[in-house]
Amino acid sequence: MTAVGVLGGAEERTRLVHRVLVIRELGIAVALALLVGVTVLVNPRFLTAQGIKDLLLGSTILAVLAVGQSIVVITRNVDLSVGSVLGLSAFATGSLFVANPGLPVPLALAAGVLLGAACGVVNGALIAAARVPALVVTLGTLYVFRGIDYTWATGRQINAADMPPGFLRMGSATVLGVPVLALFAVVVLVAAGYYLRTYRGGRELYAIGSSPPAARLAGIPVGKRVFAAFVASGALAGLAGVLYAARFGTLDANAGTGFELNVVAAVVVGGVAIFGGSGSVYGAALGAVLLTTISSALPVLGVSPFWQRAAVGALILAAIGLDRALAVRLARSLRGRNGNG
Amino acid sequence: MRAVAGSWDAVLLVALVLVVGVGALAIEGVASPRFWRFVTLEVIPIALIALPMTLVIVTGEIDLSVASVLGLTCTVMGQLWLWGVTSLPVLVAVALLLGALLGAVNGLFVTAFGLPSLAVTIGTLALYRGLAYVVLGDRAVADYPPEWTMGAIAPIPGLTIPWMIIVVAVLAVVFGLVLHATPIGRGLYAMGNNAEAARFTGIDVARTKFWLFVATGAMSALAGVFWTLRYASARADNGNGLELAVVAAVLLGGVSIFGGRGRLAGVLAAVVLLGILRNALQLAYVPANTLTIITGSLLIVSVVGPNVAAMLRERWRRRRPVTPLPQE
Amino acid sequence: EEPAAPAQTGASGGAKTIKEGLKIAFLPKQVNNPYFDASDNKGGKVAVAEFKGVYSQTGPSEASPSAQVSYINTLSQQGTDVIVVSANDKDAICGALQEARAAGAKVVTYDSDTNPSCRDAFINQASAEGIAASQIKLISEAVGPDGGEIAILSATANATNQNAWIAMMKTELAKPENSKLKLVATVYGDDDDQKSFQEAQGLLAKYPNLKGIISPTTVGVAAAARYLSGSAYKGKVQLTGLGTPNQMRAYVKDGTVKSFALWNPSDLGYLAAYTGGALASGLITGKEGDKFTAGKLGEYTVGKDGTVLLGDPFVFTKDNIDDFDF
Amino acid sequence: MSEPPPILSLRDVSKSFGAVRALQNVRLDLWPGEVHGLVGENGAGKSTLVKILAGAHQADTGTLTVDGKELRLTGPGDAQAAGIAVIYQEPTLFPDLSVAENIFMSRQPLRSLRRIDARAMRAATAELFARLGIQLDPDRPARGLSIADQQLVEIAKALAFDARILIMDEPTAALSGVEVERLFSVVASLREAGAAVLFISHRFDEIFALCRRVTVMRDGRWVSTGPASELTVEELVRRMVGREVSSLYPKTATAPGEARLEARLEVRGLTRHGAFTGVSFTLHAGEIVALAGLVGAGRSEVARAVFGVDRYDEGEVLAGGKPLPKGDTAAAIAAGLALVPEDRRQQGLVMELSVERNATLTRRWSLSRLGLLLGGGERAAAREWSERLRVKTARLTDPVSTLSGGNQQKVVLAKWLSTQPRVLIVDEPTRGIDVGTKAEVHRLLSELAGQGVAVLMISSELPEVLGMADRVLVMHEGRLAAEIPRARADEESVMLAATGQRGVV
Ligand SMILES: Nc1ncnc2c1ncn2[C@@H]1O[C@H](COP(=O)(O)OP(=O)(O)OP(=O)(O)O)[C@@H](O)[C@H]1O
Ligand SMILES: Nc1ncnc2c1ncn2[C@@H]1O[C@H](COP(=O)(O)OP(=O)(O)OP(=O)(O)O)[C@@H](O)[C@H]1O
Ligand SMILES: [Mg+2]
Ligand SMILES: [Mg+2]
Repeated sequence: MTAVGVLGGAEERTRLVHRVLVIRELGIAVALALLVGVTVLVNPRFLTAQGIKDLLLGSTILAVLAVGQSIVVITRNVDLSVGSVLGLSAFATGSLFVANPGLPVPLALAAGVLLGAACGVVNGALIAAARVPALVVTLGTLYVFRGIDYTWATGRQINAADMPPGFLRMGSATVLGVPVLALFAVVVLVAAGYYLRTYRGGRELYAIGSSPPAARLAGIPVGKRVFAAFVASGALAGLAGVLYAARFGTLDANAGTGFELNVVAAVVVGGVAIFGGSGSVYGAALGAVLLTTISSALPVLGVSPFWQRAAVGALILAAIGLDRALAVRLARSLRGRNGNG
Repeated sequence: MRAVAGSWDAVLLVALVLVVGVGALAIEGVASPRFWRFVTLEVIPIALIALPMTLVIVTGEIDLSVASVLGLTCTVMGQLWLWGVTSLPVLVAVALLLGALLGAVNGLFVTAFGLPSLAVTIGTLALYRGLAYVVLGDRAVADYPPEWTMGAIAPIPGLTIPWMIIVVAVLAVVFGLVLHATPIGRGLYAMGNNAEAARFTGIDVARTKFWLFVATGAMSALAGVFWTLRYASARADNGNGLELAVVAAVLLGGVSIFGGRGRLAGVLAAVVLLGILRNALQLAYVPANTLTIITGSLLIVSVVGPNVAAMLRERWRRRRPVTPLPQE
Repeated sequence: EEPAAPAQTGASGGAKTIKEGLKIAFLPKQVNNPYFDASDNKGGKVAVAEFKGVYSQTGPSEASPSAQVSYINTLSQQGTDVIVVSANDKDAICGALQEARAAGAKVVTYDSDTNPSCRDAFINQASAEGIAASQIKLISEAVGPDGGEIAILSATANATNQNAWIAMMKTELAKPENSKLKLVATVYGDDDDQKSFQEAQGLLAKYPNLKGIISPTTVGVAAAARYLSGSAYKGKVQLTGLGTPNQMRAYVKDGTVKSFALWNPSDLGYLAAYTGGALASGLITGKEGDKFTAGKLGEYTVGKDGTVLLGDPFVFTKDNIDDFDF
Repeated sequence: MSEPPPILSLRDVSKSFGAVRALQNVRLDLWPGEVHGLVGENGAGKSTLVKILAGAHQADTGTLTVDGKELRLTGPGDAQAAGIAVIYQEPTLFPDLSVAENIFMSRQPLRSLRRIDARAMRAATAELFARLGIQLDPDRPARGLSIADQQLVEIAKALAFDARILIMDEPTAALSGVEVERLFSVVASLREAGAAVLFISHRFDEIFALCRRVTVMRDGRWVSTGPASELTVEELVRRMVGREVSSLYPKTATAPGEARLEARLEVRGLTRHGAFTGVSFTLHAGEIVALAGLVGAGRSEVARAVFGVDRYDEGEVLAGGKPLPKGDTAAAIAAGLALVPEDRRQQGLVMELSVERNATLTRRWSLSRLGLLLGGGERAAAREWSERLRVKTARLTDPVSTLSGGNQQKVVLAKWLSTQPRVLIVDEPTRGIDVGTKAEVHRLLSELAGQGVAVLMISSELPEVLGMADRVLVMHEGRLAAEIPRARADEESVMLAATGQRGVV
């Protein structure tokens, strides 16, 4: 799933920018391959059908969040509230099932996504209308949404028994060995990726992130686009919440606490520029897979539990370092072209 | 924009006075000296870290690894204590050095390799916290001599406020002067707004930022020392999650997350405001969950407020006839 | 032991009943946690109502010692008579607790203790020996006579009670009758559902011959059960631990888990409340041998360093699980 | 004039920013098929007018009618919808996006399902570049383009959607002869096609060469509109400035003897791969040396390298005989160098900071007492210099972003002149500066030279080069192509060298 898949038309592949794009995601893909390879050498069971399934399942939720996050980051914003939104929507889904056990799964999905979108509306409205920095607003809503979640749940817990088996089966079922949840992620990913690359609206998001004032002068409805980006991110966080409920079965108000940093990490590791304007959702998704693989590979590798956290940190640094190295190479090749340009 | 920032300091101070006033009247206990003792004890570590963090954010960077630096220093001090290092000065010195070193690592990644500090410090956030677990694992070191704790939280003679607040005050003055009244400070604002122009003006952006990260590391370590002494317990999870509290305080203080704008006075006001509000509301039996919501809302107001105010001011100006401008 | 504050001395004479109107506050490791919801709001609250005290539950939303200290300070400022606390750190909150006691509050710890010197009494849900023994017994029954490799999925690396139990389990395993069981790993799920889930996953990937998992924490055992029931290892790898019936019901019924143990958390809170009441009324001082009656639970005796033992953990199986709802 | 009604007309437009009244009751008419000149001092309100026509600013009062219909522009989108294309004074590109996308943003050609047709877009871009004679890869990101290349892309952008009304705010400010020629031919063809063009420039030769009618503004007020044929430069200048302006280029040649005495700056075999190669020259006290060349010849990069902003790969730089460390701007400043960069918004100024802060940033150490900057030291210094250069600003505490382009340039000059440099490098020092100020700047430069300062002046404006320089160095594709003494320097010799047709040295 590198960017090669994205570039319609073979001739485009030769073009510098895209070539670099491909390399960027390749960088992460290679890192991922290495990690998996080493782990498998140490312990073949890591890649049994069960192992692969666990990997994909593990990455799904983070990947969905990462896609939403990168849509926002590309516009030179950030959404720190996704963890709380996820928690809220997950708990909401659970309570929905508790309230009316017969509820069909698609409805639950819709409900979760809508709730998430609503949270996105709050973020987007504040940021687009009041023209305030996203990091501050979403840091605020991170607390607010979580607080609402707490107040609502008041220590209640929703257990596997309270949810319809059909719904929980969705959490572990597979199609040709691919978990259903992972399919959700893939669909979201491809849709978002294709829109961002081949539709005006998508390109305008990049333009906004690359230079907000220029975007305004170019007649791009900056407010509207940024608003939309946040709604999208919220909706995806909502979806992630439902998936979370389906996968983990046990829900309390703490679901998704502290996710925000993982998601941002995944996006950055995935080569999406934290200051907007460049990067792709595919990279972000790869970043998510890489991070989850790290945290599930380390126990398998028998890394002492006390070393694992440190290892994650080190690997994040390594990944962004690699990404940077590639970016520098791009800059060089540009100056080269300039001399004769 | 500067005008707004300026008036924001005022707003915060007014809010502070209001909270204290209303609290003292409405909530039993806020007026009591113990309350202030507890509040200061709670505020000190956040204040210590917020000082350098303000400068870092003014330059357009951020350091999310501070809480992990705090945790790692706690555990290293603990390990040394286990190894029989019983001299407090030695422990403190080592802690500060370690903090500076950890900060330097952040600084190196950001300046030498030109990586975004947000990403780097998310990485070191995990790395340093992880190392803290490597050092102490599941153990906790708690057998520090009680008189250390007593010493750390001892009140100023005649008052209930712990003397550590004096240290904080002195450091605040130092950082305030650096930021607002020295050539370095001018440089910080310049590079926060436009790093390239700063370079063209002979400001060594990289080196300055590097030392800022070092300072942040050292101050976080200092906070770690205080933490160890106050709670007399070194554990790998000391100060978990403190980074968001600090960043929240700094932003509430009116510092622009994009850099180049903000004052230290505002930040200090914000730190104190948050501390008092939290404790006062706790006294008033407000549940933690509501506190969480209030904290978040405050943050949002802190950025939405000034902008709305500015917009309104603009409206108002539009309506009244413009006066000719004084020329030359 | 300092003398009871003046307020109590009057009553502490011959009074045999708990005073009315005592302010009794529960301070769990973290609010929003189902376990403490059961112990405090379903147990402690009832007890306090029985002896006509004033009940309240407060606490941080994240399980951190520093946050807990802040709440202890607040409680003592509010003139609370009894603080019933589950310690996030057995040392870090000591200072604050001492200040609170100096200000006249009685301190009862439950679920997770502090240094004995920092509180008046500790309500022990079950002795470390008791828990360790029953856990090992359950897993060896589940795994079967020819034993094999087992692992422990614990909570946070710093949890006082967890570490005490794990130590005890190791001594249990050292006994000849358990010689067939081999403990190959101890991992930490940080009482975080997803982390525990991944750790369980990691265990099975790493140890092909793993026969059983013990997870002496409600979060961990539920996560592990969920992973197993959804994986190829269901029924092949045994699981036991400390869990709540509501969380485990599904997995006991689908055969993932044969049996697991737990004391009744609401009984724990109930006993803690009565102990606090007795202390604050001067009926007991918390010294070894003190006797008092804890409502429906009957008579209890304070053991050494102020420990009150709730009783042996209760074992849930698919035959009895439906009789419980918490 | 007996013509169809104007395609665009403004009436009584006023606009104020805080206390600054940028425009007062300005009127303007544009007819199809005409190029209309707009001139005025720095801060006269030209760009503000442009921004109002572009919908970027909303006028406080006044009306805009297009095709006889009255319009309210709520944003740039509306203006574009009304067929108004704008080239802003300051380039507004998306650094991360490809040049092609910059040009066609939100107007990308589409294929089925409203998907972007990248191939068509690239083709169209190539075609545009051919028309303008730009050599750039359409897929190259805009980041790293020289200020001139950026300006060219801006022009292509405006041409891309064939507007009926084209507004150009100092499009030539950053361009040199060749590009200007091409731009003119393009504009001419547009005019033939019946478009209306509003052309803003501080270069009168361009105004007279291109415009049929000229509107003059002063201090935000409309002064006059009339046929260019009835105007002389002197007349134009008087209307603009409202006072007599002394002649331009006052520089008198320094007698070789004295000047050759002291070498202030020596550059030996300076090379930066991809930008310039083997550049060597010497600056002596009291002389002005011009560095001429076509856009993109590498002049600014040489300047940046000498000043220590960029690292270089080979060669060395000596100031006052002592070698300067590579890439150490502070050291360069300490050695008495000063660089007035070509891009004032990115490199010259910190736009969000006040005029005062910007003006004193270079002297923050010397102005401090005991390392502290308390008291009004900065204020005084800032006032002194902004008065000397007649910076037009309401308050010294206003963000420099609120100043007009030219006034911003003055602040940059103040910032560096106040350091009393021994070697002054100025890169396009009079870009976007009105005649009055231009004369002042030139006087300043020669005054400084007179006081013994060694001046290196990068300029794309031949008259300026020829008028001011004791010696002219000409660069061509990153190499020094010629060194021409004042005596032998003329249009022809310089252009030949610049286009690489004759290599002296
Ligand atoms: N955003 C703004 N806020 C405040 N004042 C402004 C703003 N933009 C322009 N001004 C003021 O309006 C006046 C006109 O500025 P404008 O840029 O239109 O001048 P100009 O004619 O384009 O000058 P130049 O030839 O130097 O570009 C100046 O005094 C300037 O300071
Ligand atoms: N910051 C940069 N990064 C990469 N390439 C650059 C940069 N600045 C300029 N260039 C390229 O280097 C070459 C030299 O640019 P430079 O600006 O030095 O030329 P110049 O002669 O000064 O032209 P100008 O008159 O525009 O200043 C040009 O091709 C330009 O596109
Ligand atoms: Mg202008
Ligand atoms: Mg140049």
